[in-house]
Amino acid sequence: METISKEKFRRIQIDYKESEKIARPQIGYWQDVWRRLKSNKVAILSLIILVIIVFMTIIGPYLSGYDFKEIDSAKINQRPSKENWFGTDELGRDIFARVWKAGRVSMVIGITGALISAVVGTMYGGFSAYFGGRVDTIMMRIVEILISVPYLLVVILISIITDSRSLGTMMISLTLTGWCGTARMVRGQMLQLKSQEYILAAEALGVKPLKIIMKHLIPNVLNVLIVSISFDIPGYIFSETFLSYIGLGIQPPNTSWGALASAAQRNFIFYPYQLFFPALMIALTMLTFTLLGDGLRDALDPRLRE
Amino acid sequence: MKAKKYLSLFITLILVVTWLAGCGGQNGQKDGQANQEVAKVETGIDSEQYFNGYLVAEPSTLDPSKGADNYSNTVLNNVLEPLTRLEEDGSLNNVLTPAGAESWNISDDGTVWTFHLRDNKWSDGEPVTAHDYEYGIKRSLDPATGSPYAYLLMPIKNASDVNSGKLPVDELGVKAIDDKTLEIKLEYPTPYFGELTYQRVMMPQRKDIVEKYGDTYGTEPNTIVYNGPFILNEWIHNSELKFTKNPNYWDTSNVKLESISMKIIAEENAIYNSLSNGSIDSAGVGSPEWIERFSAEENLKHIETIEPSTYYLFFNTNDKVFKNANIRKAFSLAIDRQELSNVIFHGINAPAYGWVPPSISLGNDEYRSMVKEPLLLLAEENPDSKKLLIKGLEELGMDTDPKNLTVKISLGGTDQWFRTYGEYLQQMYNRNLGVNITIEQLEWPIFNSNVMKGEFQIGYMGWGAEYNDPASMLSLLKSDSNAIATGWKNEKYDKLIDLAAAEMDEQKRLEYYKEAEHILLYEESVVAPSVYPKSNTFRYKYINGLGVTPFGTSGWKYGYTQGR
Amino acid sequence: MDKILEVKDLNISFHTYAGEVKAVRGVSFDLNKGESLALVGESGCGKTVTAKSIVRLLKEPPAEIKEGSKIIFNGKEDVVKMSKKRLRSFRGEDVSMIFQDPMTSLNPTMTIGQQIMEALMIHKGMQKNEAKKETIKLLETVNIPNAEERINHYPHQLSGGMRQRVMIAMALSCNPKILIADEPTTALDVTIQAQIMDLLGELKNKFNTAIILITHDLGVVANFADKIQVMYAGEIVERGNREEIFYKSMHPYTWALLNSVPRLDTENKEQLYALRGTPPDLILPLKGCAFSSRCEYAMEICLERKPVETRLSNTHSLSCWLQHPDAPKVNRAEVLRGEMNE
Amino acid sequence: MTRYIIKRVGYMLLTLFIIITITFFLMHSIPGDPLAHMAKNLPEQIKENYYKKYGLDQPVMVQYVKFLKNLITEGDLGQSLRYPGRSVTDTILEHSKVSGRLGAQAIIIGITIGIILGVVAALFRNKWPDYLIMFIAILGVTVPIFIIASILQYSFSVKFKILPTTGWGKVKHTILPTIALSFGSIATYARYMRSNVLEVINQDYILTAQAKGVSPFNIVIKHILRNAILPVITIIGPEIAGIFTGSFVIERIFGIPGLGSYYITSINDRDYTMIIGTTVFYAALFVVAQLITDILYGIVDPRIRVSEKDE
Amino acid sequence: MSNENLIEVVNLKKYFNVGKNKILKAVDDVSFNIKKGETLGLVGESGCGKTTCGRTILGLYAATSGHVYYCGKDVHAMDFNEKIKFKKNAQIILQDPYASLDPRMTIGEIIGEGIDVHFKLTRIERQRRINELLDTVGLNQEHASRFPHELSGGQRQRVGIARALAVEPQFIVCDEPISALDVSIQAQIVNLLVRLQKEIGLTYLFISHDLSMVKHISDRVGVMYLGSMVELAPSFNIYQKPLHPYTKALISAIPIPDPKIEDERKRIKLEGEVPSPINPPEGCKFFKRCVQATDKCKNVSPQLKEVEKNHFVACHQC
Repeated sequence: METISKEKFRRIQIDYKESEKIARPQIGYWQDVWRRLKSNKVAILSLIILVIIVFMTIIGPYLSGYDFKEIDSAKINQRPSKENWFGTDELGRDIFARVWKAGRVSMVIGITGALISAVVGTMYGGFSAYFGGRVDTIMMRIVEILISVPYLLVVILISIITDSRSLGTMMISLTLTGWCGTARMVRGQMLQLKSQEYILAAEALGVKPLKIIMKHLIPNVLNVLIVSISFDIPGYIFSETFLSYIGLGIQPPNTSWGALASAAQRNFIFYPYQLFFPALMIALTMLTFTLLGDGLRDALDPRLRE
Repeated sequence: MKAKKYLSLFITLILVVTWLAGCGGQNGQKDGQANQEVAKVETGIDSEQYFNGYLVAEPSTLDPSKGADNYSNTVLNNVLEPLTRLEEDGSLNNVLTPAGAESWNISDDGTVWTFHLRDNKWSDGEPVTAHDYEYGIKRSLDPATGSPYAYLLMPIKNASDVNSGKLPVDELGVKAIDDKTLEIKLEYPTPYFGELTYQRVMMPQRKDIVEKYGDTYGTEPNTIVYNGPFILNEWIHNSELKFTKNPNYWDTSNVKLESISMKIIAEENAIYNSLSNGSIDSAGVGSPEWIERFSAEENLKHIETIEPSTYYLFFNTNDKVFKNANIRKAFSLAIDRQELSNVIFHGINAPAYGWVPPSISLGNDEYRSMVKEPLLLLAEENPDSKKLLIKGLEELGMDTDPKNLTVKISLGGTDQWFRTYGEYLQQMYNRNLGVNITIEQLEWPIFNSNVMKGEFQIGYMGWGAEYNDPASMLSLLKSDSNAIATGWKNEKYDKLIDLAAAEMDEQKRLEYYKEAEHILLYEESVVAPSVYPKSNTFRYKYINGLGVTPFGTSGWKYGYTQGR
Repeated sequence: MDKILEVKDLNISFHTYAGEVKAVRGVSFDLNKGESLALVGESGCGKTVTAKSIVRLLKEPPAEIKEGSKIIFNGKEDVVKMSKKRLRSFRGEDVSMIFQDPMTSLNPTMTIGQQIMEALMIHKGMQKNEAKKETIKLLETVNIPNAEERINHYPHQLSGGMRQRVMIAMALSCNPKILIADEPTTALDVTIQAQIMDLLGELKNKFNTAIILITHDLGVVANFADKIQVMYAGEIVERGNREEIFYKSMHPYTWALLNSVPRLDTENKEQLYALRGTPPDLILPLKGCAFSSRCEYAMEICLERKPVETRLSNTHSLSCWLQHPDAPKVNRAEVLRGEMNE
Repeated sequence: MTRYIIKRVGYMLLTLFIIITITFFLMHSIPGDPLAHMAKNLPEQIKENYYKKYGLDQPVMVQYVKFLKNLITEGDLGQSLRYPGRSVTDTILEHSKVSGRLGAQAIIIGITIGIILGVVAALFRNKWPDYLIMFIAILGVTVPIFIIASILQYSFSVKFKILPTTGWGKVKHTILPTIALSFGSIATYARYMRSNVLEVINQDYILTAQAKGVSPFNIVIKHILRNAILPVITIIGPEIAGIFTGSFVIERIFGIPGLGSYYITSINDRDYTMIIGTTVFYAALFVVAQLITDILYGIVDPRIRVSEKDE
Repeated sequence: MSNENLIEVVNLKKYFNVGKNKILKAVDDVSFNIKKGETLGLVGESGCGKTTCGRTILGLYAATSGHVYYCGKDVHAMDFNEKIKFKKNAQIILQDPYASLDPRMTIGEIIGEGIDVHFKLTRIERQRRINELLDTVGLNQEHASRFPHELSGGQRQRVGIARALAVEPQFIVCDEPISALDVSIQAQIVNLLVRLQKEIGLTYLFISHDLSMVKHISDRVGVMYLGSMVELAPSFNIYQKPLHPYTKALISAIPIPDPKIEDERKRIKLEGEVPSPINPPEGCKFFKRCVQATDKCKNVSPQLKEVEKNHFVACHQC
């Protein structure tokens, strides 16, 4: 054994609190989510593509120099060219301008639809879960009935009853039963949370119910909510596409990707590019939202935190 | 397919198209003429005779008294034998030809028609008698049947009272004198009554069968008996109907096709694809791209026919804006009909500057060849439609800046075609008049209901002529006709139409009609015709003997294939 | 005695976003046939990681068994270098493992019979009927009544204690030479805990199976383990046989473990000998003794240099600077009498 | 269990009753009637006779009571107005078979392929097979079904002429529509399965199985699959209902006599009886599917099965 | 410890309805009292109703019948304001240090929550109070901005204690506060609780399945079995002179970290396991596992009776 100075064997006073210190850098919840999301290349790529698409729906319609609704009988069904980057449609309109303009409607439908579902669903589901008992039973039975009504019937009836095909009515008919899924999910999640001990602790402290919902329950369903929103957005875009196909889409001159695609579907053998671009946008948006949603789910999953 | 779809929505579904084939020659003189044509080519036909066709939708029912759709009409024409048929002659004129009836007489006052039936048998072997025809007609008019088509039979004596239940059915002016003679008394002389004799509501029906099957009569192949050229063997609802030749049919020797299959295909691309790969033998085509493609196919023949119809915008003359004629004129003139025809109808349909479509004749000449289209004149005089609009707005004391005017156009269809059409109208009016247009795409029943209630500004429709006379189009706008709900009333116009109806001199009638159309379009612009539709049919060349005119009722009776 | 297992210089790291966590650092030990070894320490001290690495059940990555680590089985095979195929027969046949939570470690959708039979059919090549008979026998061995009926039950139909018995039966099904029990009683009530520990003891004698028992409670191993190793922060800080650890232990951490459980047999309402602070985060580079930040007897040297292992007997050794001749002496007896308070 | 089912059936009937009531009154409150498809404004007398024949002349409440009575006493949903003489009940039964077969085929294919893909993707998590499978799977749901169907039809029946364009009756008729319809299911199941497998893989009992020396293949087959498939059952119910309603597009494109086309056209035609009939059918289907799912889940999952028995 | 009763539990029953005709008798007619400054330990195996009992005493569960008096006031008959006040005075420390802290809140927010409910403090005062509490439980101020997942189990449990202390209660139900912790950490927490009791004069109801810990910390110990109190005695008596067969078995099962003693000890082996508390049998609930059981035990439910001074037991044989 080598010699060590005796000095070194003097007892020292240990500050136990030192050992309580947390060595790892402080990292907030959202910071951590972002960090994990960042490490997911697919999700980040999706996010970038999405940002580009959203950006293009804002500025795209002005880039080609054509108005999206300008008819030109001299330039009907032209292939993509220097003049018209994505070609022209059966009325000689510039598809490039139309695709981005349509994207606005689709995006607005997707995003507001998902947000409405999220808000209504959270409120409904949260209310139902928190109060439980008979209230819960009745509220959930209502949801069950709403879910059982064929979705198409609801959409068609609403569009007939409201006698309008504006963006607003469309949102109503799409979301009328669309929030039910979210409500069920939020309820399930909240029921789980409700039995968590920290809720019990808050109750024991005398925290008021509303505050418990706002401070404990909602923040803790936020992660599943974000994931559900990211899956709902493409869902609504897709629903709108289907409505456009059966002729219940958005009212002209407004157009959507679904409307463009179903218009082009009839002649896709002759003018594949007319179908290609809107279909590509639908697919790309759905794909990126889904992948981003997957990434978010992984990033938000507390079990994967390590 | 736009035009076709359009047609199917409006014309085919709507009306029984009664197509008066010229004048005179209605007493069976041309009997057998069509058959001669068949005889000529009879040698060398294919040993296997079958035909694959399609229907755009499921036939509603084969009960002749019920149902009101063109698809079941098509089927009924081929499985039941009406008193007469409308057959094509060599020059593609439609001729009223004896069918179930061998011949018929009309009383001098024109109110009694007596039909002499030929020997024919039902598919179950029973002879066809005049009682079957009598029963069919009476059943159609029986209020308990609730037949929507019964209105066609109103010229028959007591029909209205019977239908409203005021008189018993037995009081109807239809009577089987004996097994072979059917006498029909009319309320008043009706020159076009012959055209009713091949309608479904006058087809023969077997009382025992009807009573046996009750409500299910005609809903399945085995709940009805047949006496036409073909028998419906199999009916896979909403998918396919299969027919075979009826051996009991009186003219069975002239029927070549042994079997027929009618697929139900709603999707237009599916129809084109089916024609392309030969799974159907004939198809109506509306898409210019497909027309081009099929025209290049060597084994397809192209049949283009002019429809006796007009597509038009119509104004609500009770509307605060469209009560002004100048504004209506402006909105009519602002339509660039040539462009519309090119862009929306891809040059398939002709631009329409008149109300009466070509193919409608007065006497022996086409009306349109004699009367210049009024809108051409209006357009010449008013090169700038916007001025008319401003003038009109001034007259109404409204803001004269078109930019501040917003007008709603209602369309009675929600599909993609209407969408494109709406978008086009929107842009076109905006460009030509500077006004704002909102498009309201409504489901047909709602559109119909709104229009009838006068809740619209501009509507869009098509109308097929019911018979070959300008009156069939012009009488629609009479004050007492509710056919086109413009709310427009014009005494002078009404008077002209009435005068024309009573006038035997063709030249004078022409003048009346000309003036009426002038009032309608030039002076008042109540309606704004846009195009005259045409139809394009492609058929494999081995298909022969099928009628080509849209309204002939010979069906598949004379069809055969050669060189399939 | 035959060495059934030799662990040599085992180093295991986990790769996390924040960096490399050196969970096990230079652990070496031997296990003889039929011997029972207890690995004792706080959560996160690396005892479970060590155990799992012996069966190679760590997820690699994020885990990594470092170069130079050796786990020699039966004197010849290095588990670290085993082929996947050999590993499969090794698991179950040679070594088996039971886990802390018997609820989650049984497949909820298979009957317990199926789950035990599975191992028998894989390793012993038994036919179904044979395996079934054997299974019933095994269940009887672990004192499960109505074994014949029980084999058709699903895990959730059993109580916690029963489940753990099933796990033990499963682990013993192929007469493994080593059984690793990772906190087998932590999730159970005391009365059940006693039953399970008794059972393990019985079986050890009956089958001559070497057992590695992992626990954080020294009390549990008092009448069970032949050898005890105390782990702290990824290292073994003291090892010895039962008597040496309970009566002659010299490491302050071992003292803490021994003293933190109140004795039932004495009336005292004094303070327990409590460890303060928390174990170090193994992501950080460690200087000196890992325990120094919580050690009441810490000296300057403890903060600077890692203590070397001192052998007190053939079986007893520890790593602590207090063993250094220059270090102030600490009276063990006094400490354990509970006089060393806050 | 029996009591549970009886209770559920009770709820189910209540749900259906509410849906019938709402649909009935909503349908009658919107503009248009079954004669609206005749553009011609028919004479009053004709309309009256027609309404009388089909009982439409009576107050909606009376019609409603009559409808309910017929439904309850005879299971009779009335006579179609668009297809006179045809019983709505029979029509639904006849055509739902077609939709049902198509749906069943699509679901079976969707489940089979979806599950296989999902498992493979999960086992190769974050490696190229995972990315590839998920890309394909998601692509399946991202392209609208009418586009997929059109492309399939054009390629296989026009270009290569190996399959019929439209029609129904033989196996060959079902191939293209089944493929088109199953795209969505494949994607749904693949994604769902993937996340289930990932969850199961982390369970302790998989560790136990590994410790037992079970081969990776057997771990997947015996331990992972069953536990991962279990939750899939819960989405089959809604999926069945979804595929039934969603098949409308496919039915239209491939000329298939399913129920979907009746459903859509009946609304346009104001075929009241058919609308309510199909709505009730779809709602019942959904509710029954849900019930069966729950019962099935109870049967397949031993945890639920026994706790039910215990009760 | 004074002689004044802080808590009086009288014939408390808490039943849960778990499906048709099935009643889970979690707490079945339990009576006891806790004196001011006293620690009453409650032991029993999982499912014996000790946790439910604690929570019902705090009014977190509504009682099926019976009364809980806090300073003479019936907890279950309080109006809203009284209840809030009661909640300030009676707190709970929960078992699971992972589930009992909201993962989305920082430690500071968690501790501050109770302060916000019952005190009106300025931000600075509030912060100071939080720091004070952190210090009391041996944590750093730096921890206030951390999230629960960043803390170790022992640290989290101390946060749980700080949260309870934040409202300055008199009475704390410690609901298995150490069960989920390593033994070495358990001592840390127990010492902290003992210290706090000495410093602040708290009254505890200490619930645990670990008899040795309960005995260590408590003045008196109650043993529960299937919802009933089977024995209640001063803590040393419980070990020295356990009367109830169940208590005896329980004590014999506790491992003693001394090989010699362990080797010599004879365990009382209990047959079977704790039966389900759903629809429990008539008579003595321990009947089926008891070696001394008689017919009387089968039919008549034994009442808690005082066999010695302050030593209560519910057994026909004692």
